[in-house]
Amino acid sequence: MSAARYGMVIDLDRCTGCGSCMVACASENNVPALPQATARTGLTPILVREVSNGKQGADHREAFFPIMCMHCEHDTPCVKVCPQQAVEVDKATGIVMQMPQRCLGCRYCMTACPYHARYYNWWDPSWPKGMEKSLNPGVAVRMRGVVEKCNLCHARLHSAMEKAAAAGKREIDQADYVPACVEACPTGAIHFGNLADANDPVTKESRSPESFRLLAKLGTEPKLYYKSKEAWVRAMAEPNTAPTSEAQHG
Amino acid sequence: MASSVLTDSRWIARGEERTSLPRFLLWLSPWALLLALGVYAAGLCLYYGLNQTNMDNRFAFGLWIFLDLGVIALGAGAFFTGFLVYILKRAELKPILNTAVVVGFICYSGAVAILMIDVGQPLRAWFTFWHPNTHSMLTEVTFCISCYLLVLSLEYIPILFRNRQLRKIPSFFIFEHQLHKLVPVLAAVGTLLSFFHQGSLGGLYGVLRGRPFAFRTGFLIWPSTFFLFILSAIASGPSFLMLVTATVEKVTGRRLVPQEVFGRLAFISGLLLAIYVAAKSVDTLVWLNVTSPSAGFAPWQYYSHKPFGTPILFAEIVVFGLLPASLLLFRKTAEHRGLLLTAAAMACCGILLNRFVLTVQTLALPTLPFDEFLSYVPSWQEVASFGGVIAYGVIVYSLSYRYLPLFGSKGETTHVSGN
Amino acid sequence: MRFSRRDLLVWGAGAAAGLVVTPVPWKILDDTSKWSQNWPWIPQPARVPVEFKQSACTLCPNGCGLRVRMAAGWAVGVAGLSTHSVSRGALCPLGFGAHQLNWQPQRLRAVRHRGSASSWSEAQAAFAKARSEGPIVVIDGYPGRAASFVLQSFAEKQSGNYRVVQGAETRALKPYEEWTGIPAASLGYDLENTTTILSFGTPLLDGWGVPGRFTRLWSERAAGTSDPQLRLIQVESSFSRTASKAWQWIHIREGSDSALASGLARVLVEQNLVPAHGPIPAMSLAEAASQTGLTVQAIADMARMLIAKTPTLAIAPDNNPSIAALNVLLGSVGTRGGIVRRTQSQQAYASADEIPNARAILIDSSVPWDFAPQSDAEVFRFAAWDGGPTKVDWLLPAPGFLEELTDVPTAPTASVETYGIAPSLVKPVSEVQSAAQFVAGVDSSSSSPEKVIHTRCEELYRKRSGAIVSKDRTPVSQLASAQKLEEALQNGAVWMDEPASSVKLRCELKEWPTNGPQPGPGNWTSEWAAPVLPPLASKLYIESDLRESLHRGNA
Amino acid sequence: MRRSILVFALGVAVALFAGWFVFPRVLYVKKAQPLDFLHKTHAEKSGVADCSECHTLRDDGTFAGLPPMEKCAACHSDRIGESKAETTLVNDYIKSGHETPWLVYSRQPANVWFSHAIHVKRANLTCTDCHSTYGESDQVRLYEVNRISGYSRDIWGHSMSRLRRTPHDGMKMMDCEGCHKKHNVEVGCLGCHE
Amino acid sequence: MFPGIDGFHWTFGHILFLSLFLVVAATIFATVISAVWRTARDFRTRQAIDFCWKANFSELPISERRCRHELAGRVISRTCDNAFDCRHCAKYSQFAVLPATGHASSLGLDYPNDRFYHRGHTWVRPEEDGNVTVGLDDLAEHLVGNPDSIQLPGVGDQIDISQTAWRMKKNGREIAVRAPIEGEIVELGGPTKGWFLKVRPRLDTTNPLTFRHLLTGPEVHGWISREMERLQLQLRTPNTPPALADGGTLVPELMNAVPEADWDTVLAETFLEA
Repeated sequence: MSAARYGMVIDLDRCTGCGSCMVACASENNVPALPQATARTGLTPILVREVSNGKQGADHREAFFPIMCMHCEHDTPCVKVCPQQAVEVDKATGIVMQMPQRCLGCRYCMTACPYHARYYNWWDPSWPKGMEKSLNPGVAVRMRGVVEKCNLCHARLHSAMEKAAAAGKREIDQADYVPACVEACPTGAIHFGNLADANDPVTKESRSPESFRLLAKLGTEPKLYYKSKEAWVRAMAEPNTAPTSEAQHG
Repeated sequence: MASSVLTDSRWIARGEERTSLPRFLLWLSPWALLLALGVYAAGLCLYYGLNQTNMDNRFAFGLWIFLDLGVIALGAGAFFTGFLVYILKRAELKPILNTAVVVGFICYSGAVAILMIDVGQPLRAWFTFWHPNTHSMLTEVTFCISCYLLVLSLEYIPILFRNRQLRKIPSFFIFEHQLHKLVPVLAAVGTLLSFFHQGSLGGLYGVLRGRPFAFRTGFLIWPSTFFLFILSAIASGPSFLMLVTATVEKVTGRRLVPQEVFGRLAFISGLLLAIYVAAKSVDTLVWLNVTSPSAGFAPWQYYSHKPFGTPILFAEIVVFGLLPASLLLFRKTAEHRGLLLTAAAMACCGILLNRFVLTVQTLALPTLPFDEFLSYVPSWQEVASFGGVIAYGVIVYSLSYRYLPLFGSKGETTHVSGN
Repeated sequence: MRFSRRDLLVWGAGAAAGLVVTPVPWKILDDTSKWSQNWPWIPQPARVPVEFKQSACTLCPNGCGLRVRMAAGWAVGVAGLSTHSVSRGALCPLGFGAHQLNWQPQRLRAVRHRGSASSWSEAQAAFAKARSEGPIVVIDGYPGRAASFVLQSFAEKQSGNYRVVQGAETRALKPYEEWTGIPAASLGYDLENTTTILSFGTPLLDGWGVPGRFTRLWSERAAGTSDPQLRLIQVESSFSRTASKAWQWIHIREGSDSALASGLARVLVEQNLVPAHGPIPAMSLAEAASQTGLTVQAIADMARMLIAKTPTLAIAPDNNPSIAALNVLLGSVGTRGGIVRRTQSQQAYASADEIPNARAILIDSSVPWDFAPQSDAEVFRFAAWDGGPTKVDWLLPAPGFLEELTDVPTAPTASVETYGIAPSLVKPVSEVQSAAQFVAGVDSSSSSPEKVIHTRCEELYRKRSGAIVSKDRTPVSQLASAQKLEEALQNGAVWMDEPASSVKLRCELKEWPTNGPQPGPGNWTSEWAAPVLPPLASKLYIESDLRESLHRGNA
Repeated sequence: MRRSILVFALGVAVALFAGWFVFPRVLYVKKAQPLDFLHKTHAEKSGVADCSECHTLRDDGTFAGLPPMEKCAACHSDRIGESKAETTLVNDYIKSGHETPWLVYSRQPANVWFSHAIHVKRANLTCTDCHSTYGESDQVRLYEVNRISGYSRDIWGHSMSRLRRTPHDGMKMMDCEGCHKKHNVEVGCLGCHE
Repeated sequence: MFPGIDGFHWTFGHILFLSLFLVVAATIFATVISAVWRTARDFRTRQAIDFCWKANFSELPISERRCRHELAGRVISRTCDNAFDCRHCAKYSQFAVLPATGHASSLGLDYPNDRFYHRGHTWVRPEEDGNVTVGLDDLAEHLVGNPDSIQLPGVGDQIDISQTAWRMKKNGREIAVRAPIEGEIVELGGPTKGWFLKVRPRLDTTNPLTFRHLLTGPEVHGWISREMERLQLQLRTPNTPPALADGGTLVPELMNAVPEADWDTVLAETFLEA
C-alpha cells in the first residue's frame, strides 16, 4: 500500500452542529456513556464546539467547529512527548496512532495537545446490563487510566485492508474506508480523503483560499482543514485574530 | 523491664542528647496520622482510578506535577552539596552533607511515590524503560530520577549503618566504611544525573510547542527552561538546606552546624539566585517579544486572566528572586540570622512559584481561540496524598536525626583507614 | 548447628540474588502489565463476524432508512442508508445510538398493573373483560402503519373509536385542512421545487420532518454560498441552529410571528406584489412593525424578498393560521414548490385531543410518552421505555428498536407518497407484544400486521404506479410480482409514487385569520416517541455544551 | 565466613529451583480440551488435505477460525467409532446443537488485530509458518492458561527463558516484530492493534 | 530499549541516550560491587576484625585511651595510638625500662598479681598445662554480679585480642566482653567457676609477646584507680546514695543498686564499646 496522508476538510458553512458525528463516533469506537462523566471528564473523540462572532442581537452569528485529533504532521506534539512510544505517526497513513495498551496514563500528551483532542479514561468503562452486546466487534474497549483519541476509525481501515487482501488486491478501495463521522454527517460537511493524492478532491479543497487550519502558526502542520466563506469564522483560526467577546460560551 | 521498654537510648549514638522516647513519639504521632490519611487517599486513587482527583481532560496535570517539580527542585541541595564537598573539595560544608543526603532522599522518594499514584497505569510504568522514547523529556526524567534515587539510597546507607546498634554488626560496619570511601564516585554520578533531570523537568514544559505560554526555544534540543531549572534548583537547594537545618536547630534548641556553614550556603545560594534572576529576565523578554508572537499568541493574552495577571510575573522575578538574592549576597543581611532565613524562605517560595506558574498556569490558559480560561481545585484525595508525602518526609527526617549521626557527631567525623 | 538470625539474613540475601536470575520477577512484571491491559471486569465485544442489514427507523413517523451493523444477532451499529430515497442516508443524532436503546435501564421488560408486577395473561383477561363491558378507544401516534390498520379496524369493530395523536409537522398543516377540506395527513411540503423558504422558527435544519430530506437539499442548494438556489429565511426571536445556517436570519420579538405574517401580507397586497387580491389583515403595517420590533421598511423589503424568487413557501412550526394565510396569499398552496396534496385518499384521522368516553383506552407505543388521555377509563398503555411517572392502569412492554416487523408509511411532511418496510432485526430483550399483537390475541378475527403488509404490497403491485427506489429506480410496472416488490422493500428499497404536482388542490381564504396557534409539543426531542435518549446521544447534552445551548436567546 | 558462603549459596539454590521449576507450574493452569480432536486422524480418515477446508476465510476477508458444529455434524451426525470422545461429541454437542468450547492455543487478546487474509493471501505465508505442524498432531496437548494475564501459554512460548525455543514457539509481539523485520514489513501500532 | 525490541531505532538519539544511561547504571553497579568486594576481602584477610576494634578504639573518649606507661607513671601523659596492642608498639620497650611510680595496693578490689589484665576488664592466668584461663576482673564482677544470661563461644572456636570473647545479659543490657588473648578455646567455664574460658594461646605462654599487650603490676593500680574515678563521676547522679560505700569498696550488684544511672555509657566505657 503506497503511503497515504489521510486528512479532512470540514466545511463549517455546512455544519449545523447537530452532533450526529459525535454519536456515530462514540458508537463506532465503543465509547461508554457514563453517568458520572461531565463536559470536562467525558470521552468525546470528536467534539463539536460552538463559536460566535460575539455580536449581539441581529448581527449575532454562530458557527460550529467539530474538534478532533488534527493528526499533526510536523513534530507532532503528542508523539514527541510520550515517554514510552504509545503514540506515533503511521508512515503508511499519516494517522497519529494512540495505543491505549501501551499508554501508562501519564497524560503528558494531553498537556501537549493544543487542540484538547485527547481524552483520558477517568472511569472504568461500563454499560447497563446487556448493552455490552451492542459493542462494535472491530474495536477493543479501552481500560481505565489511559489516554485515547480519534484514530480516524482505524478499525474501518482494518476491514478495508482485509477485504482488499482477501480479493488479492494490495490497495484498499477508498470507498471501503470512511470514518464514522464522515458517514454520519447529514449535510456532508466533513470531507475525508488522501492528501498525498494530488487529484483527490479533498487535496484540492484543502488548498482553496477559504480553507484554513487551527493554530497553524504553531507549526504542527495539522492534516485537518476547516473551510468557511465567513471571514469571522476563518479569523477563529488564531487567537490574536479571533473576534474577542464576552458572549462566547455565555 | 519498664526502664528498658520506655527508652531507646541503646539506639542513640553515645554522647548525643535526645529527647525522651515518649516525647519523641508524641511529636511523631500527628505526622503519622497525616501519613496514614495520605496512604488512604493514595489507595483510593489506585483502586478507583484518578476520578478520585479533580483533574480533567483539560487539567490533565494537577497538584501532583507541581508537587513533583517543587520537591525535586528543593531536593537539589543533596546533589549540589555532594558536588561541592567531594568534587570541588569544599570541606567546610561537610557538616551539612548528611542532612543534605537525607533531605534529598526524602524529596526524591516522595516525588517518585506521588508519580506512581498519579499515572493511570502504574503497572505499566516500566514500559518507559523497555520502550523508551528518547525524544521525550519525561523519559529522561524517569531514567534520571530512578537512577538518582538509587544513588541517594546508596549514599543514605553509610549514614544508616552508622547507627549505634547497626554498627556493631561487623559486616555492616566494614561495608559502610568501604562504601563511604566510594561516595565521591556516587556524588559525581549524582551530579550528572541531577543536572540532566533537573533540566529535563524544565524541558518538560519548555518543549510544549502546543502551549505557547510554556514553549521556549533554546540550545540544540534543550529549551531555555532546561537551563533555568538547573540554575533555580541549585540556587534554591542550599536555601532549603539552611531552612531545614535552622528549623531542626529551633526544634531541638541546639546548635548543629557552625555559623560559617550558613554563611557559605547563603553566599552560594544568593550568587546562583542572582544569576538565575538575570537569565530568567532575559528569557522572559525573548519569549514575550519573539517566541510567543511567532506562534501567533499576543503576550498580553496570557496575563489578561485573573488571578494570573502581570503581578505574578513581577512576584516571581523581583519579590521572590531579586530581593532574596540581594539579601543573601550582602554580608550584613546574611549575617543576621532572621533576615538570612527569611531570604532563604523567599528563595524557596520563588522556586515553588515558578514551578506553579509553569505547570498550573500553562494548563489554565486557553490555546484555541474559543477555549475559556479554566480553574481547578484539587480534591481532598490529592491534597491528602500531598500531605502524606510531607508527613513522610518529617517522619523519616526525625527518625534519621534521632538515631543517625546527621550533624557530624563522633561517628561521622573520624574515619581510621582500613589497613 | 543452629540457624541464627544472621544466617537467615544471609540466606535471604542469597535467595534474593538467585531470584533475579529466574523468570519470577520478570514474568510477573510482564504478566501484571498484560493483566492491566485485559482487566477481566471490562467488557469486550464478542469475536463474531459482522454483517450489514437494511431496515428503517420507526422511533418517529419519519421512517429514515437504516444500515444496521449486525453481530451475533444483535445490532452493533447504526448508519443512514444512503440509497434510501426518503432519508437519503441521513439520520438524526439520536438515531446513531438507537441500537443501544433496547438495553436502557428504563426499558420496560414486564407487564405492570398500577405499578405492581403482573402478567400478559392477566392484562389480556382485563382487556377482554373491558371489551365486553363497553366501548374501547384506541390511540395511535403513528397512523398509516399496518399495525395502525389492525388497531383501527379493531376499534371500529368495537363500536369504539380510533384516535390519533398528531405530531407538530402534521398539526402545522391543520389550517390548510380547514380551508381545503383535504385532511392534513394527505398534505405535504414540496420542498424539492421551492426556491424561497420563509421559516417562522421552524427547526428545518434541526430534525424537522425527515432529517435527511431538508439537510441534504439545503447542503446541495444553499450551503456555503451567498446567493443560494434555495433561499432560507429564518424568522426567529432566538438564535437557533437553523438561524445560524439560514441565508438570512430575521430577528423579531418573541411570539410576534402572526404580526409579521400580517405585516408581510399587508405589504404584498397593498403594493400589488401578489397577483390576486386576497383578504387584508386587520393589523396595520406600523402595528406589525412595532410588535415584531422591525422597521416598516424592513418588513417591506422582506415582502419583496419573498417574491423575488418564487415559488416561495412559508413554513410554521405550529398550526399558526396567519402563516398559512400568508402561503395562500403567496399562492403557494396546491402549486409546485408549495403546500401540495400528495394523495387522492381522503383518509382523515380524528385527533386524540378530546376523547369520547369509553370503558377502556388502548394506547399504542408510538404515542409520545408525555401524552396523557383526559379520561377516567381504564388505560392499557404500550411502551418500550418507561418515561417516568404517568397515570396508567396497565403498562405493557412493547417491542423496542428493530424488535418488530413494521411498515413505514409516508412521512408527515412528504410531498410524495412512499411506502417501506422495516424488518425486525433483533430478538426482543424480554417478552414483549405490540398493541396490534395484543389486540389480535384478544380478538381472533383481527388481522396481523404481517398479513396487512402483505396485502398492501399486493395492492401497490396491482396499482402499478410509482417505482421501487434503492440504488436505482425500477418502475413497479417492470416488477415480476408482488413478491419481488415485497422482497425489495424488505431490503431497504422504498416505493415512491409519481410526483405530487399532478394532484390538484384548491384553497380560498374568506378573511384573514385572527386566532393564533394552539400550543403543541415543542422541540424535536419531545416529538420523539421514545421517552428516553440513547445513552450516546445523552453525551451531547451532558459531555458537550452542544445541546444545552439550544434555544439560548441572544437578544 | 565459610558458613555464610554456604548459607548464601543455599539461598541461591532454593531461589533457582523455585523460580525455574516450581513457578511455571504455579503460574500456568493446565486445562483439557472438551474433545480430543486429532488433526492427523481427520487428515487421514476424511481425506481433508488443506487446513483451509475447515479453517476458512469469509467473503469479507475475516478468518472464520475454528469450524462450526455443522462442519463436524456433516460427518459425525451419527457416531463414527466407539471412542469416548465420539460419544461426547455426538451427545453433548451435535445432538444438543451447542458449539464445542474449544480452548484456542493461539488466541490473542482482544486488543490484537491479526488478519489471516493479509498474511496468507498477500504475504503468502503458509499455516505451518506460525502454527508449526500442529495440523498433523496425533495427540491433544493440554491447554495452559496464565493465571495472571489469562493468556494461553503459547503466547509467551513454552521455554520460560524464551531462549531455547523451537522456531514456532511463542506468539508475543516481539515474535511478530521479528518476522516483520525479517521480511522488512513495517506497520504502526494500530496496524496490529485495535 | 535494546535492539530488537519494539521502538528501538539505531538513531543517534537512542545510541547516545542509552549508552549514557548504561554507563551510569554500570558505574553505580560497579561502586556497590566493589564496596561489597572490599568488605569481603577485609573479612578474608581478617583485617575486618582488627579494623572494627581499631575504629571502636579510636572513638573511645581520650580519657579511656591512656597509655599503660602513663598509668604506671612512667610517662606524664600519653595517649595510646596502637589500640592497646603493645606488641607492635615502637615506644613500648623504650618506656618499659623507665621506673614506675605507684604502689601495688588496689583500693579494696581484688587484683591478684598472678595474672595479666586487659583494658576490657578481663584477666588471663597462665596454667601449668600451657593453657590460660580467662575471667572477668573484680570491678566487672562488681558491676555485673550475676549476669542474667551468658552466651559463651563453642570449644574449638578462635578468639582474637580485643574481639568479642563472650556475651552476657544483665537487666536487658547486652555486654560484649573483649578477649584479652588470641587462641583456641579448649574448655568452657562460667561465673560459678570464677573463670569463663580456658584457651590454648596461639603463641606458647613462654613467649614474651603472648602477654605483652596486657597490664601487669603497677599499671593495674593506675588503671583501676582511674576507672574508679570514672565510675564515681558517672554514678554520681543527684538522687542516689554515694555509689562507693565508705569511700572505697564497691557494693556488689552495682547495676541493681543504682538502676537509674546511665548504664549504657558506663558499661560501654567499661567494656570498651563505642
